[in-house]
Amino acid sequence: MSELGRTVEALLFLSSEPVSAEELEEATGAGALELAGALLELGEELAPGRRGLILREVAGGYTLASDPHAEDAARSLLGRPRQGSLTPAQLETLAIVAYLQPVSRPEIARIRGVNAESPVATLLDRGLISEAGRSEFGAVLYKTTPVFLKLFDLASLEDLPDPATWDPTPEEEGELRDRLLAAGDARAGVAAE
Amino acid sequence: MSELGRTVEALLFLSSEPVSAEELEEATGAGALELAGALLELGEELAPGRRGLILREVAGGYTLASDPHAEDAARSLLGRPRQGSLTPAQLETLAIVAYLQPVSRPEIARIRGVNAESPVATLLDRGLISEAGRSEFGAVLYKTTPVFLKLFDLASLEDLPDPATWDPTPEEEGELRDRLLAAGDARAGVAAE
Amino acid sequence: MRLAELEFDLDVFSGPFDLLLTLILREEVDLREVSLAEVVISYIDHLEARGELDLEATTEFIVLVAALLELKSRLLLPGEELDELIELEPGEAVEELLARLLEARRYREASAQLARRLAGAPKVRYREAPLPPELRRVDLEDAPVGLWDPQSLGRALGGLLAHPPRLDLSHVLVARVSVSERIAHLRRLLRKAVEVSFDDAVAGADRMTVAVTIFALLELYKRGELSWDQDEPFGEITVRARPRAAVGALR
Repeated sequence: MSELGRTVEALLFLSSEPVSAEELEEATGAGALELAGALLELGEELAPGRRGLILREVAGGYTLASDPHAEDAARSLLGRPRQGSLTPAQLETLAIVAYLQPVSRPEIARIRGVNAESPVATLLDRGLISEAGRSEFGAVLYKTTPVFLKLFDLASLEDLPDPATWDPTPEEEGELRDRLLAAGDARAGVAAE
Repeated sequence: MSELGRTVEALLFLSSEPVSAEELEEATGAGALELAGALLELGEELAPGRRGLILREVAGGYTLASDPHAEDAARSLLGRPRQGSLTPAQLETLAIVAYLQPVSRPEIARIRGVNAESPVATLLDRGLISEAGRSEFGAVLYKTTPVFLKLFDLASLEDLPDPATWDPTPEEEGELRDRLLAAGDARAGVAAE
Repeated sequence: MRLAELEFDLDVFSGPFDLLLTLILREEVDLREVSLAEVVISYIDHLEARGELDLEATTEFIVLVAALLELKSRLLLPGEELDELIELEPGEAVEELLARLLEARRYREASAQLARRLAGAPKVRYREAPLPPELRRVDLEDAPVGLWDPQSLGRALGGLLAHPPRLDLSHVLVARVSVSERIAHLRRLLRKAVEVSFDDAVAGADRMTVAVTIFALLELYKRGELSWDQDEPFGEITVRARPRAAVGALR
């Protein structure tokens, strides 16, 4: 294996976050072409099925991961499932942070309609979100982390689907509006009696 | 590479601590002899000079490490960005320690309105703060270090800028510590609603 | 199942819980006509059918129902109007409500999408290990003197001194008079006189304050600090301080 390939492997092993090609160039002093060659070489060495590790491209960079075939042994050794599953409250909080970042806890609470303290604390603990300064009112703001991108296998936040995809059709929206207006009228009718 | 060798490589990659032969046997379900063979195979694959990683036998078991030849590149990748800037959370935590020292982590958390574990750990790692005994309640207290003074170009703590310049409510009376705690409580109250 | 999606079939309302809540908050459904007991019983039925206790959802439910109970008890006090809480015109209220429902729906869909994405992500693990010690301690000692501006410390501290404006996120929990205030008030009166008439204790107070004073009275009774007599329904209530010794004996 080339010296550059070996250095890249070591860097990816040490870094807790995916490393971009630019960062690798800068750290190794290699040119773009040379580095692309080293990554290709490393990718072949660590192709699925060859070793215990595989090379992955995620979260805007390169990173090493364990081969899925070792999952049972890893669970047995580390004593925990690959990723503790997320509760609906945590997923919803994560979705709000992912789309609206940076966003504060009161804002999350407003959208969800309930206090967001516990899901925010868990997501922080698991490294899926992190602090991103403070709002003008002094509330801590949150953003998603590279761990989030890794866990959800996203190259970047741009890979998240446009939330407008889920907005109702104009017909559905009209129906909902009518339903609400009807509820209001019924209420007004009661009051008038 | 044998399937067992690959699994062992994956396990050593995932574990941040050395793993003993017994633990590896238990996790993989392999016999002692079989496992010794896999470790031998892995040791050859990861012999110094072959890859970016090397297999090390240390007290307590086996572990993967990056090849020392990559150390300069690693320092360049992982050292510099950390040196260059402080995150808002770290800066806030450092300011609290600087002005209130000695101060405990629970106090820092109360003032900031969020858990202070991660910024405190980073500031400790970077040598900007250090432990300064324990409070009457047994919490570890923190103070700033000489490195802190040097990096902010301060002759002594007396030279810290007067916070009155940035005080949003200068008319309020009371000790700085009490006012910071009160403001933190107020922010926490808003966030909890 | 999420609490918000739980379907209720009540006398005055049929549909998901979050719609019921929103309608109530916008006064589109009259809370006075909603049987909260029915809501609670439906929820317990749902829990039973499900066979397991989702602690998070149940906590959420208890908080919401408690808030609804408080709001309803205020509504039931004659003269206590909710006008100030409902500032929007009916048409505006519908648009506002619609916007909020759509927003909530958008992020519910987004979280479902994330859940699918998580389930479909490759079954790999990543290394979570600290940097080796020789790399961890960055050589800050070699960093230049004055790398950072001391003014940034003062600015950070100044930011921490700021008190946030009181953001009123919950119309339900607007407390204008607190039980602890009324406890202090009763204690003050009972320090001056051994016996106080309840009417005197709440002279000139609005109905909300009267109601909260009754809570304060119950609380002090529970703590053994006072007792009271009422000879006949709607009659005069005489509040009496308990001697200190008796209070001590009760503890």
